[in-house]
Amino acid sequence: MQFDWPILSVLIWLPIAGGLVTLALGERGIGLGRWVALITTAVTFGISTLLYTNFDTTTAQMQFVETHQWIPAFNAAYALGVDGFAMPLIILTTFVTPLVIIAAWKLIEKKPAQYFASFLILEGMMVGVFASLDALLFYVFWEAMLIPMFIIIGIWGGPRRVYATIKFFLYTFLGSVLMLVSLIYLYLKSCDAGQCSYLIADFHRLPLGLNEQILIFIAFFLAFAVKVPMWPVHTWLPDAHVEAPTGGSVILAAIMLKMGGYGFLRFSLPITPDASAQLDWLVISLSLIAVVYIGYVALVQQDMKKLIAYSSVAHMGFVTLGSFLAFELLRANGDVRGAAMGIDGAMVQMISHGLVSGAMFFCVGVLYDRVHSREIAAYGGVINKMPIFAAFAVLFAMANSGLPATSGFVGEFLVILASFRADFWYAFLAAMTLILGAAYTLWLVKRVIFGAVANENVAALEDVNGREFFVLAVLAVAVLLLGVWPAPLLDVMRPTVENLIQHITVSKL
Amino acid sequence: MIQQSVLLTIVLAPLIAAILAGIFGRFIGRVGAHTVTIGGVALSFALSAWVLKLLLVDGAPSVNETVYTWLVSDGIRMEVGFLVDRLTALMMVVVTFVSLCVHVYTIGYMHDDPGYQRFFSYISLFTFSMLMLVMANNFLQLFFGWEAVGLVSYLLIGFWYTRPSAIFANLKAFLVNRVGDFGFVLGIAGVVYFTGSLDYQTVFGLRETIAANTLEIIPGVEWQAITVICILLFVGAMGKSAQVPLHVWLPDSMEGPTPISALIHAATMVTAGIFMVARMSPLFELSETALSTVLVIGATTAFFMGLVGMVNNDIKRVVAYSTLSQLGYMTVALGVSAYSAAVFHLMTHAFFKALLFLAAGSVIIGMHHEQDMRKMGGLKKYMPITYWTALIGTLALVAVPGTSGFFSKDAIIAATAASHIPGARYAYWCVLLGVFVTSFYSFRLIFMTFHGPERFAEAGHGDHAHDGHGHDDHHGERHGAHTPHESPWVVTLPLIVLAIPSLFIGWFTIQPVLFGDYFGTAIFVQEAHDTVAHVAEEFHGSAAFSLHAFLTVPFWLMVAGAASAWFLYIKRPELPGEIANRLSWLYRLLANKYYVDELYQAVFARGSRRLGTVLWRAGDVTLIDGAVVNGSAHVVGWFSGVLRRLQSGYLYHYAFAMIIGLSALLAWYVLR
Amino acid sequence: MESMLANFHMQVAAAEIFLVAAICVVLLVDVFVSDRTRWLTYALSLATLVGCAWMTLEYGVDGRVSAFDGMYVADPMGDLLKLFSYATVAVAFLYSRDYLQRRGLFKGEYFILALVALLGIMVMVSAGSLLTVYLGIELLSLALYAMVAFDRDSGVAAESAMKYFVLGAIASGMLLYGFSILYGIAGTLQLDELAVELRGVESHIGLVFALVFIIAGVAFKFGAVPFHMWVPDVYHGSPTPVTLFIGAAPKIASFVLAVRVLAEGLEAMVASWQDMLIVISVLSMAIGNVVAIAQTNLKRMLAYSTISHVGFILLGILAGTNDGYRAAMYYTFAYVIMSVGSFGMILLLAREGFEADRIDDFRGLNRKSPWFAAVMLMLMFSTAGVPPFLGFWAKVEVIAAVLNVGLTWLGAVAVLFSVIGAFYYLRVVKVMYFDEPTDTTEIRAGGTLRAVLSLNGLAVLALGIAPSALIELCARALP
Amino acid sequence: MIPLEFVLMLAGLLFALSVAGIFLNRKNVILLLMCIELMLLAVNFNFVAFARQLGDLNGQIYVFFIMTVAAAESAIGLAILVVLFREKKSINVEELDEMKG
Repeated sequence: MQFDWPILSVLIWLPIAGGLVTLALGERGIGLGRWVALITTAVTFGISTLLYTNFDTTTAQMQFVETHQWIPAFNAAYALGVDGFAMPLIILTTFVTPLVIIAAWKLIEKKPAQYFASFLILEGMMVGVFASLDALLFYVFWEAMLIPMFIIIGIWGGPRRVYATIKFFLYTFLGSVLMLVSLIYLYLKSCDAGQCSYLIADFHRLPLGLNEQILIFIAFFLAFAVKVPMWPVHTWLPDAHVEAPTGGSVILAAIMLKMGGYGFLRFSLPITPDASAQLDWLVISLSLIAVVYIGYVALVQQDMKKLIAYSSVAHMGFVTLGSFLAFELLRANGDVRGAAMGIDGAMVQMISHGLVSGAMFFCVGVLYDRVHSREIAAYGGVINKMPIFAAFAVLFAMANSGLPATSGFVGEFLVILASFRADFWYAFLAAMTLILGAAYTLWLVKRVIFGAVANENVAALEDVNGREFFVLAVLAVAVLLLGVWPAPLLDVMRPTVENLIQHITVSKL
Repeated sequence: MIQQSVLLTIVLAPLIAAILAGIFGRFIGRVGAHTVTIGGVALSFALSAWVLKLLLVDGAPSVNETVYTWLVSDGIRMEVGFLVDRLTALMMVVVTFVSLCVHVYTIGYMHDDPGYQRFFSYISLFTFSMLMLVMANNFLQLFFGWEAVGLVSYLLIGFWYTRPSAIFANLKAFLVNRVGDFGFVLGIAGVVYFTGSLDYQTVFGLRETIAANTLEIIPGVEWQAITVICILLFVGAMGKSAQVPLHVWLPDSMEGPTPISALIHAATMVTAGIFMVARMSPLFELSETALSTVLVIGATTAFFMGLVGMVNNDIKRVVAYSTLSQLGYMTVALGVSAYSAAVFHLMTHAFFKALLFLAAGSVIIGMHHEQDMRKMGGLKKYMPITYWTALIGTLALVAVPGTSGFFSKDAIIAATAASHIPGARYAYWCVLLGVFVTSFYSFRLIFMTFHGPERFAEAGHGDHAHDGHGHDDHHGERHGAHTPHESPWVVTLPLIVLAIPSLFIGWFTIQPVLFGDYFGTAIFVQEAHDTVAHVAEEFHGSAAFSLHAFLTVPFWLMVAGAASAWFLYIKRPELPGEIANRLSWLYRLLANKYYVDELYQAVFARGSRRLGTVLWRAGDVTLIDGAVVNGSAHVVGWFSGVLRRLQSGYLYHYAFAMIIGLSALLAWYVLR
Repeated sequence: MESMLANFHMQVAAAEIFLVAAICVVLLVDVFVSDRTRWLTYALSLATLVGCAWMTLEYGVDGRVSAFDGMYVADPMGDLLKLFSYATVAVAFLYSRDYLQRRGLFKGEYFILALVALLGIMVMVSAGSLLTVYLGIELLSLALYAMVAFDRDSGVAAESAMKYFVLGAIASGMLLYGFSILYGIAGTLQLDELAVELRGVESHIGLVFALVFIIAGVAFKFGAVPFHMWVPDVYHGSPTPVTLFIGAAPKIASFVLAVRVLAEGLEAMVASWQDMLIVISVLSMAIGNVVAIAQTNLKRMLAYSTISHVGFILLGILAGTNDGYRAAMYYTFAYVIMSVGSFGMILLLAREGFEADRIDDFRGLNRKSPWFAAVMLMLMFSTAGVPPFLGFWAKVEVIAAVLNVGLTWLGAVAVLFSVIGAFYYLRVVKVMYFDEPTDTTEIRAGGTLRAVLSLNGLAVLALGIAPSALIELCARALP
Repeated sequence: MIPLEFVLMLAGLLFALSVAGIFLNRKNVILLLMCIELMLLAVNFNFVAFARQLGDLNGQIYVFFIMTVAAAESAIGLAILVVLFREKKSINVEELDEMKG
């Protein structure tokens, strides 16, 4: 289904335009600026739902495609389009951003206009990342995205924000520059192959030798592993999350991390299938380390945000694990049955984690705005003063520990089922999350939410106001809906997943 | 014919009630809350009973249908649907009936608790989850119910969330259950691996193919796939049904309000594991190894947990340990393939154990939330109804011939005797001695509570419950010496209602349930394992069965237990103390529950926290962040500090640098 | 006689000739105007630039045309470079006015010397023989020496001028030495003939000598390691408008010098000078980026960043392919635009007794003026090579060029150094946005400066989002 | 007549001398200017010799240009020197170290 108007371009540029308007209105015009921000994001979400309603679930082809000349000198095109992977992530993006705007409504004292503007511009760029069909365009959005986030963490962050934000920027920058080199390399290869192009689809078709595949794979791997983030390149995440303002943490956890997983599915696997087959042990073992190791690390965190950040790393381990099962399965059983389930699981896990971790960061934000501390020790018995909040917190905690009927369960379940096909021990280690995830999350709940009122700060707490209630309620509904009936999401991705698998199982050598 | 709408109503009525009471509790008020929830549960009880009637009397075919498709992935349909056969129907009736009783009872018990609506919404939610569990027609939904009941139990154990002990207990319960679920999920994954389906019928249809396969988990060691899967599934059951070594959560779960102990931790949830294994009988039948494992674990639980019950002084905990040991009996039954016996005992136990718990609760109310039996005694004349109902419960529990408990338990013992799989001997002795133990602690409870001198006079002053868990400060009542009083009718009515089946249900149902083909295809037993058949040979009607019992070992063991209890706690009350001193090592071992809690606390809780700290400090902070990330940054910084010193500011150095560069290039080219 | 003049094709050199004449006029005028009417000089200089531009466009060529017996060459690339130089110089004038006036430096020297330097650049751009190359270099250098020192009351200026002068003289000495040997071997000064002569010759010691000396000279003009020592001190020492000027126009000259001498004259020896340039460019990227981290003075930091960027420009040149030269040219343009902007920011913040040349002087700029903070932000990220800004595409082009000749590792090394580089640009953004302002005096800069600077910033963004315009321009100039 | 090599060697020697002079001299800026002149002279030698060798006038013309430029160069150099002296009251090379790092 195609529109006669460029829906994807609108989704990218509308928020950016809104952001510029907010900037133009300036700090004096913030009263109006807020509304501009809210309305833009809301409208953007509204439009993005059209992607779903008009999505053709029978084909793996790119849909809503737009293509324009961009840089003729090296046939880079302004090419946009979505498939079963990109579309849900785009909707996730447009869904979360308005919530961030609402959550920050009047809380930001310092330069609110710039705050909202940064998020709007960021939203546009994030949509761009998911919608680009042209590698160069993708890279531009991918890098440009860092700038607003750098600003967000740096200006509105916590005490160690400068360290955190510079670490965040350099870490990710270092990760992605080598990807640029390999993109250019691929481009030149395509020239040798006869027709120069930066289109990702053409890269998929490009024949490559094993060695160059391995080098390219490593370059991509660095870029995406840092974003996901995978152990051991995850250490930027806890700092960034802890220091970032609530909105920043939410966007970071809900969407930015997903770009890593998306990158693996869009670039690494299809462009370098043979290298992936060679090196999948690396990805898989790192993922499993992430699940177990990070699970233990999360257990001992004293800082709520840090704990959630670590749990994000652990959960994203499932994404990478699920994405790279195909080859292992091929080796183990001679067929790829289960590979699709792994990738399904990875995708669902991404969406779900986007909602759940976002929600948990919102919860921490709610407490932080009242008590101005992220230390677990500073709380206790919150439920006595904030029953409604406590209800939400427990719900999201349960989702985070993967309770059935919440979205958190679906992805983990599928990935565990799939990994059992590959190797019992994969499933075994992955399933450890049932215990560890519950342990760190519920222990957090026990220490923060339950118990008798711990101190006068807690005693002074008052329950969520309408705005916070709205944000949390919306997320809660989404989490439960996805948990009770994930079929629609799966149906959207099926052709894309099948197409991917049947592509990567064909060697490029 | 059973319509899906009926089944949906059965399931959703409690859910809707729960939502109403939970979310809109403050609007509909206390009365509103309990009206709604009781209405919901009553409705689903009525309908469940009707469904049972349809299946039994009208011989309607069992239902197996899909409600909706949860998702489809990789060609595997994961659905939500109902499988309602006689096994399910029985469970449905038991669950809804006990739940109904508990609902009514709660009105009295939670009478002045601020969390009134919340409590009702929880127990209704529990009923919903439990029904989902028993009515599932596939593993996914089974697991959903499985986890949902776990969640509710978590919420209810921690219901009085200001108590440190309570929120410790509920975390513990959830985590231990998660350990079970860990195995359970792997088991399900295995099932999917070999059958490519989650649907019971399909899986059972393909069980031969599973049996044909082997798994190589430890390289070089080939294991029967079916064995691995069954054991993994059983690990789940161990978690839910609190079998050794995953039993530790159940005694602590007594932190929850008593109605919960009755409903969840005695009658229904803890039996989910038993139900699940019975459901999976077609799989378990194919693996003798798995059955032996089940058998041994069950036997161990049955005997050794009973022993602990003998020395405990907290009235609720005694009942809790008895629950553990009874669950052990059921598990043994499963192990010897006497699934029907297990389910039968499950049913009878549901009634009399719920009864006992509610009675204990009634005592606790009467004692103004005092749980320490050493501070009770002689309550008989103050709370007669409670006394008699409790006595009935006890008789059933200790299996006095004729009572419901007798039929189920004797069947189990007989079946065990008849079994020949590895571990059967051990199991037999365990269950046999278990009878003595059971009757000892049961009568000990009765005597200490209702007979003997009235010790409540000097009760009060803070430290009642020996382990400090006991009393409920939530009610903020003064504790002290007031005379106990009989509880209101809302409390006693359920006692009476439960007492009836506790006494009689066994008498009427043993024939069909155990020896008739009540379960039909729901339960599958291989010829080789069919121990129930042996029992059936000696069975000539309930009456004969009961009479014959007087000549059997178990009966006399029971009598002995009762007698010794009487001797020690009525005749010579000072003796127990002396024995405790005499056999102090044994006493301490039992009083400390074999030190299992301490062990777990040290190894798992503290151990994993220490491991986490090490990984974090050493791995993340020091190694990755310190050495690599910041390290490289420092290196660069250091370099820049050094290199900038080359920029000395002296003209001749600059010139010199140029010359060096020039000559270096020259040398390089000329010399190569 | 006519015939002789005819094959001189003087008209292709119209711009240069006009410029010489104009310089004399300005010089004379400047002698007679008083400080009050000094704006006349300013205006005339700008007018001169416009005139040059008009001339270049009017007599622009679409092929290679040589004049003055091959001493002078005009080609599309030359025209483009010249036009760009005019623009750069003009922007430099526009930026510098306020600063000079406030410091009583608003004298003719600055403008006239700048124009002379421009003439030097133009001569180099159109140089057809080693002689004209030399003359161009000297015209440029001598003017620059003088400019650096023209603030007579500044000690550091004089010091840096002296350093610049001495080292520059050595460099041109080396260059000349190389030229002389080259002349001896090839027997000609004409670059095109040189190329022909050298095709046959296999590399021997003399040739290598010549090559090394020439490379040294070229590297010095670029300010590439290890011939970079002058750069930080000169950037630091000279008055900011001069720094701005030196940081901009001469880069075009260096680029053209490399192209004319290495690419055209010594194309036969690509293999040899490629290796040398690889060493030099890697060293430049390394030293430039690493040492810049330790700087606290913005001008000095930008000097080191220049060194690192020179490394990137050399990447393009050492590719030795037409794409490479195009990439290098594009990079040069990009770099000039960005550095002009960055120094412009310093001029914007500077006021009486306040140089605004320390990084800390930018503290909390976002509070004072969000817009110009944003401009600086764009400039910094662009210089760091982060999309969607101009600098990113420059990097893409040069990396593509080196990858294209199989030097993949070099591309990887380059981007890794650019990550190190990113750090100190981030630091500038950090002080602007994350720190609180130390002094709250408002920015007092003229309207033109604000306007042009804003345009400069926007250009960096616009050329980043739609880069093809500039890329196409280069492509047309260097097909 | 003198063979080309000799002249080239002489020139090279002069060049080396001047270079050495520049970075060995720690004292006087004037010396630097002289060394530079010397360097240019060395170059001139080369050109003249080669021109003679090749029988081509261009080289000699080149020399004339170099000489003029050299004059201009030293003029500028001296000018800068004067400014420098005004500011620092010294022409000692070692004192030109205000900027470093």
